[in-house]
Amino acid sequence: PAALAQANPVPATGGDPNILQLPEHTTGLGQPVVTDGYGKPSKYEANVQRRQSPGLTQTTQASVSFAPLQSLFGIITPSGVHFERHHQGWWDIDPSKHRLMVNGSDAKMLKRPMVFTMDELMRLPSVSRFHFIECGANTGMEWGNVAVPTVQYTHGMISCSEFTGVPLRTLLEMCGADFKRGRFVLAEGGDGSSMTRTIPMSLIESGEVLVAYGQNGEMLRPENGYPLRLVVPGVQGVSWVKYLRRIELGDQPYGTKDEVLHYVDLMPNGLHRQYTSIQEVKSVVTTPSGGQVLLDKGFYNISGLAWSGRGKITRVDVSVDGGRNWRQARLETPVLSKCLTRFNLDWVWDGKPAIVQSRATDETGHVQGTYAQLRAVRGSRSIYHNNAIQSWLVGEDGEVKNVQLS
Amino acid sequence: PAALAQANPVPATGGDPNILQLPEHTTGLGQPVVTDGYGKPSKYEANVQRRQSPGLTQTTQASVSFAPLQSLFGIITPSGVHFERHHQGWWDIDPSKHRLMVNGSDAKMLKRPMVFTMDELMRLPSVSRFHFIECGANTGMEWGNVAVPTVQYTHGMISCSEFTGVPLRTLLEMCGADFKRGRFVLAEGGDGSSMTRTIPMSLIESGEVLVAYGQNGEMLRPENGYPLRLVVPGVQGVSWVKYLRRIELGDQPYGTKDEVLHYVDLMPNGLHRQYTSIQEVKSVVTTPSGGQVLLDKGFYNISGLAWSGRGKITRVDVSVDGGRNWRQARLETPVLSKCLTRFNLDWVWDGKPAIVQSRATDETGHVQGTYAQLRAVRGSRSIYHNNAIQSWLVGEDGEVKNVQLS
Amino acid sequence: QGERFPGIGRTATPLEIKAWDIDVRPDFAGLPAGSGSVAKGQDVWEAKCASCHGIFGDSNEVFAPLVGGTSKEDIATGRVARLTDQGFPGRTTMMKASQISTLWDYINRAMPWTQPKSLSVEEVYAVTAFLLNLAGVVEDDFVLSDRNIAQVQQRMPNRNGMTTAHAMWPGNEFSGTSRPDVQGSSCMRQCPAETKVSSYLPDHARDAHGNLADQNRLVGPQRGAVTVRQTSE
Amino acid sequence: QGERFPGIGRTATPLEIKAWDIDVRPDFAGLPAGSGSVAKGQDVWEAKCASCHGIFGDSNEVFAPLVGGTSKEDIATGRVARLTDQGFPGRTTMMKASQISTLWDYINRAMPWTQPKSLSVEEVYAVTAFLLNLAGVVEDDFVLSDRNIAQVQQRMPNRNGMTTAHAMWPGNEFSGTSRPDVQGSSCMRQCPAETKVSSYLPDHARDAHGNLADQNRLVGPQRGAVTVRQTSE
Ligand code: HEC
Ligand code: HEC
Ligand SMILES: [Ca+2]
Ligand SMILES: [Ca+2]
Ligand SMILES: [Ca+2]
Ligand SMILES: [Ca+2]
Ligand SMILES: [Ca+2]
Ligand SMILES: [Ca+2]
Ligand SMILES: [Co+2]
Ligand SMILES: [Co+2]
Repeated sequence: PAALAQANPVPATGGDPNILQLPEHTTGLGQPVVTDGYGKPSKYEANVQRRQSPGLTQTTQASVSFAPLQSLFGIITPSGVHFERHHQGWWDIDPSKHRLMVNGSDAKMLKRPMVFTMDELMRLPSVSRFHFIECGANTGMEWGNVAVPTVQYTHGMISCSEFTGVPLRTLLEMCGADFKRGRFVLAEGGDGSSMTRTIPMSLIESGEVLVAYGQNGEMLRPENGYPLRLVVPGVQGVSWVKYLRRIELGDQPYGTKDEVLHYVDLMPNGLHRQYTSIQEVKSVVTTPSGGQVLLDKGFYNISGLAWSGRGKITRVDVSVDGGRNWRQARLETPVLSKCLTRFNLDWVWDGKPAIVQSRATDETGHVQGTYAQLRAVRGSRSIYHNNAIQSWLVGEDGEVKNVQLS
Repeated sequence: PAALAQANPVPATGGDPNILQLPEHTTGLGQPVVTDGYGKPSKYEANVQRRQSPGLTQTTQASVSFAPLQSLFGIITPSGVHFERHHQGWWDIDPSKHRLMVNGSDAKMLKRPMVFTMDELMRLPSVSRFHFIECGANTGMEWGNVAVPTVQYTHGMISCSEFTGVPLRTLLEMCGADFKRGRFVLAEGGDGSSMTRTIPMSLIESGEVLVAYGQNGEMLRPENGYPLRLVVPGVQGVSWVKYLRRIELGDQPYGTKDEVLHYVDLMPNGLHRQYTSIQEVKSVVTTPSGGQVLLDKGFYNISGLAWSGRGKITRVDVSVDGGRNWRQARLETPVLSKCLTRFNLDWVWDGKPAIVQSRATDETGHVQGTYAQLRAVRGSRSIYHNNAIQSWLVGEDGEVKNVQLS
Repeated sequence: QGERFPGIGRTATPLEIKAWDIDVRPDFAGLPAGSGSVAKGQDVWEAKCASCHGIFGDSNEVFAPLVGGTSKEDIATGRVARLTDQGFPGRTTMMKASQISTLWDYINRAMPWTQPKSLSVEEVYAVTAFLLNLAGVVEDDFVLSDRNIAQVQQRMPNRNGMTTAHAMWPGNEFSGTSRPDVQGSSCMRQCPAETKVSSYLPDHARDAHGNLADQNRLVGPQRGAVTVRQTSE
Repeated sequence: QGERFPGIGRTATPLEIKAWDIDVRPDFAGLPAGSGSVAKGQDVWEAKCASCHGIFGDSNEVFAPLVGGTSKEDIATGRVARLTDQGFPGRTTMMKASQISTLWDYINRAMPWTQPKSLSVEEVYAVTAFLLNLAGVVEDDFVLSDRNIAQVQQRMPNRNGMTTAHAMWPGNEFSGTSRPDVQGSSCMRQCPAETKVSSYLPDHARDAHGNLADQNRLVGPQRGAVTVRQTSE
């Protein structure tokens, strides 16, 4: 298709009919308050949905849906389109019956194993923090080559919310935990798989790991672990155990299914990296992005998201010539640790082919690499932790395509 | 009612049946992904709704619904329960037909009056920022005496979102505005009332006023002005014109209905203050708050919200003895300008009557006053801009009541 | 300017500006030429307004009364005396209106409620004149027009009843100050405080907002109070 | 501790911990005493597992195959040779499993898929033994038990096939470093860059994800591309 002509020329009538003929909403009485006690988006926004990638998984209960990053603004992901990753299906659990147990791997690990109701957890000192959650397999389909058309499918296993909950450290302290011996924590979910992961004690001790019930001002959504999930900032989503029912403090790692059979990164020498947890520095341009068609030549605001599991984003550069030349983008505030950061940059599209890329740097000085740099170390069979620079090719016809370069 | 007994004692069977009898969600297969392309809260959260205050308004189209602050966490208001204030009803406007006009009050005010489509506005450089919006009439029913039972009705005409849009300054610059002569800006909506307000030029020049289309990551909700509204940080909600259709730059204030007949503050001397725009420093405890019943004696996390239309919150103090003694609360990060700030403080309730209050201070040094201090200057017929310290009486039975002191 | 953002926006045409630029300012910029009589206004009122606002503009049915509460004296002083009466309960539109332009502009853009922008220029002049006549501001045979509206402004009962001398406008365009009028205390210990409960909801109003138990989450540090008498089942 | 947060939480009872503390670690902490034979395991498998995973654990129907791709040699070395074959497409569970405890724990907590936690301890031992038998790790007459499981671990084909020497675990519990293994470039001008497009979606896959026009907002800087052939109307 040719670039869509979206100019807004003056009709021969001397004006735009959308102005000259007063629209009905300006000449009538509108809808009353509280048509919905809990409202929803405009009917014109129906295209903004989370979606499955056809053929990606064999069952829909051990599967993924992707957030529509191409249509989102700022850093908050609306909870309605938060990406999903279930391992044995999702549940809407009665919170009055939900319990959290904290125990030790042996009798001496804790002075006192404990049981908490939701009522009790919600009475404890809480914190509220903005963090991204990214599945370790985000962008995983693209390790070898281009596999999917849009940023929804390439990068949509990420979302960002304000979480509210109790630092896990507080609960372990209440139980009289032995933080010297107990260097590994097991988190266990209440779903069918009773999902388990070994959680890094360093993050628990720093107070960052939360036993969370709140997400974007309301309770967690059922798809995201209602009524209780672990928040493990900077760490891949699989560790943010949903429907959290149990915490165990231990002196050994747990070797769970999702740290021995999955979420292991296959290196060229045939070794699997286990316990790869941190989501490293990464970014992606969401406007323009794959599967879109630019309306016209002229001015555009290149916009995208950057994040790092190691802390704050300090800088994002953008290239429109496939990485030969870069310009520094504006970062929207606030720039928070282990949180999405929105970046923006002016661009005048001259109608010629362009390759748009972004490249993030975090506060540890870690710079996002290219596919070539990543594959040189990790090969292309790793599945997880693909944080390569993404390339979008803008064609002369305005159509934007997902490409990889060499 | 007596304080509800919510202890979690061990039954004679040796354990909680919710633990001993494995719950069904841990012994079965759950729901698949994308049961909803746009998800919704748990069915157990149905009580968390926005609500009208019975008898407050004579029509439902010029009316208000209140956000359920008693049930919210952190600082983000879920868009589904964002408070509503319509002056002639709400609309779901087709964004492809929506236009924004920028013109001058006379031919020389702008070099070039302009018309923009949504496509064009969304191509311009955008910013994303977190701000509260508070109706000037929030807490207005309580100027004279206690009138409503819960924090939803006392303080629920406030919400807080991440907004994305174009600085209005950019548009005025594009039109070649005369910023010397043009010291007043009219914003006009596209609803039946074609809502108008005079907007402070100082905030426009600072780049703070936005022509916004994004709210919490998605487009504005229809009830909140889809597809375009003005964001005027720190200023009362009525100025955040919804369904924004026109901006006029002028050399005189506009004396619109909602700055001459309403949103005027009646002083004891019979004078109406006009153009009272800033929402001054204010805070409220949301947990515990009116109409609630504490479960039990023991530990509680007192939690609430603080904000100021003049900038950042620097401090919040909490009293549990009606203002005799105060303790400084923890502020959750980020603390942003003209944005809600969540505060928290430990409290052990001994089962005796207590009067819980909060008192905020902003970065200009402005400290929230008492009803006595406020009424001494402004009387009690002002309706608007009631930022008095709120008192909640916790009874021996655990029930929390809205009270005023003398 | 166009060079900074090529392709974005275009010049508004005169017809377009005419269609949307309808605001009327206190200095009457924007007021279209024309006129309308009180008599004609009464016709318009009875046909298109009275059903909601009452024949005499004093109905409280769908909105607060438009007229009432002003006096001849007020017209002379430009201050509505009743506004100083701390015990007076309600305020009519006419008691507050400092500007006649505000009435003209608002009726023109927003009324009638279900058919805004349907009135002709003459009808707006006329019905505005009628409302002013109800309030005793103009005579029965008055014809309001763009030529005499400035004089009528000088008879508005509350034309002097407003002030912009406050700290709540950001910027220096008005006569305000930057110092807030009310400042709280920062006392932390043994502060002078009023701790007597002097206002609370009476018991009979306990259920005026429905059952609060249904307005709180089912779990958490607390429940909503049951405020509606349980019926036996 | 209780004094800091009076009223919050209580001691978990032994029965409660027994009901929920089901994890089995690589050092076999948590493994209940018991045993199960390959023969019994085959019965369990055919009754409760084969419908999804296939009679020989090699079905790709509902999930990747559980067994296949390992050899006698691998059992000796503890490294699955095929994992170094860059061209080998899939990976079975047995090719990856470095720990036998992982299999036991996961089957016990999560399988069968629609009835997790319904297996007896004996059934879990047995069906684990059966899977290991399919993979040639144990003999047909083997009885797996808590007493011999540590020896079987020493025969797991990929027991040496893992590493924790990387920078992606926060903390020093494992053998990792703090220096990331891949570092990008900060070059800004005339950088050495690969700008040849070498991978993109082939045209025939254009509609594999549906019509992208329906997956983008109706307004904004762009539209979604129409990727589904229009049918004539
Ligand atoms: C169907 C009901 C209805 C009709 C008919 C109607 N109005 Fe109104 N009017 C209202 C309501 C409701 C409001 C309050 C709107 C608001 O709160 O923003 C209002 C407000 C007003 C106000 C502003 C009062 C104030 O203090 O804000 C004026 C003036 C007014 N109407 C004049 C008229 C005139 C003149 C007509 C006829 C040409 C008319 N109305 C017809 C319902 C009506
Ligand atoms: C109704 C279908 C079904 C049945 C019956 C079933 N499984 Fe599964 N099994 C699955 C699915 C689907 C997965 C993948 C789960 C996931 O992705 O988290 C799986 C995963 C597994 C795994 C982990 C494989 C890996 O690499 O992660 C093992 C081991 C397993 N099953 C063994 C069994 C055993 C033993 C039984 C019978 C006692 C059984 N399964 C019955 C569907 C089934
Ligand atoms: Ca254009
Ligand atoms: Ca254990
Ligand atoms: Ca308790
Ligand atoms: Ca004008
Ligand atoms: Ca007539
Ligand atoms: Ca059999
Ligand atoms: Co995942
Ligand atoms: Co308002």
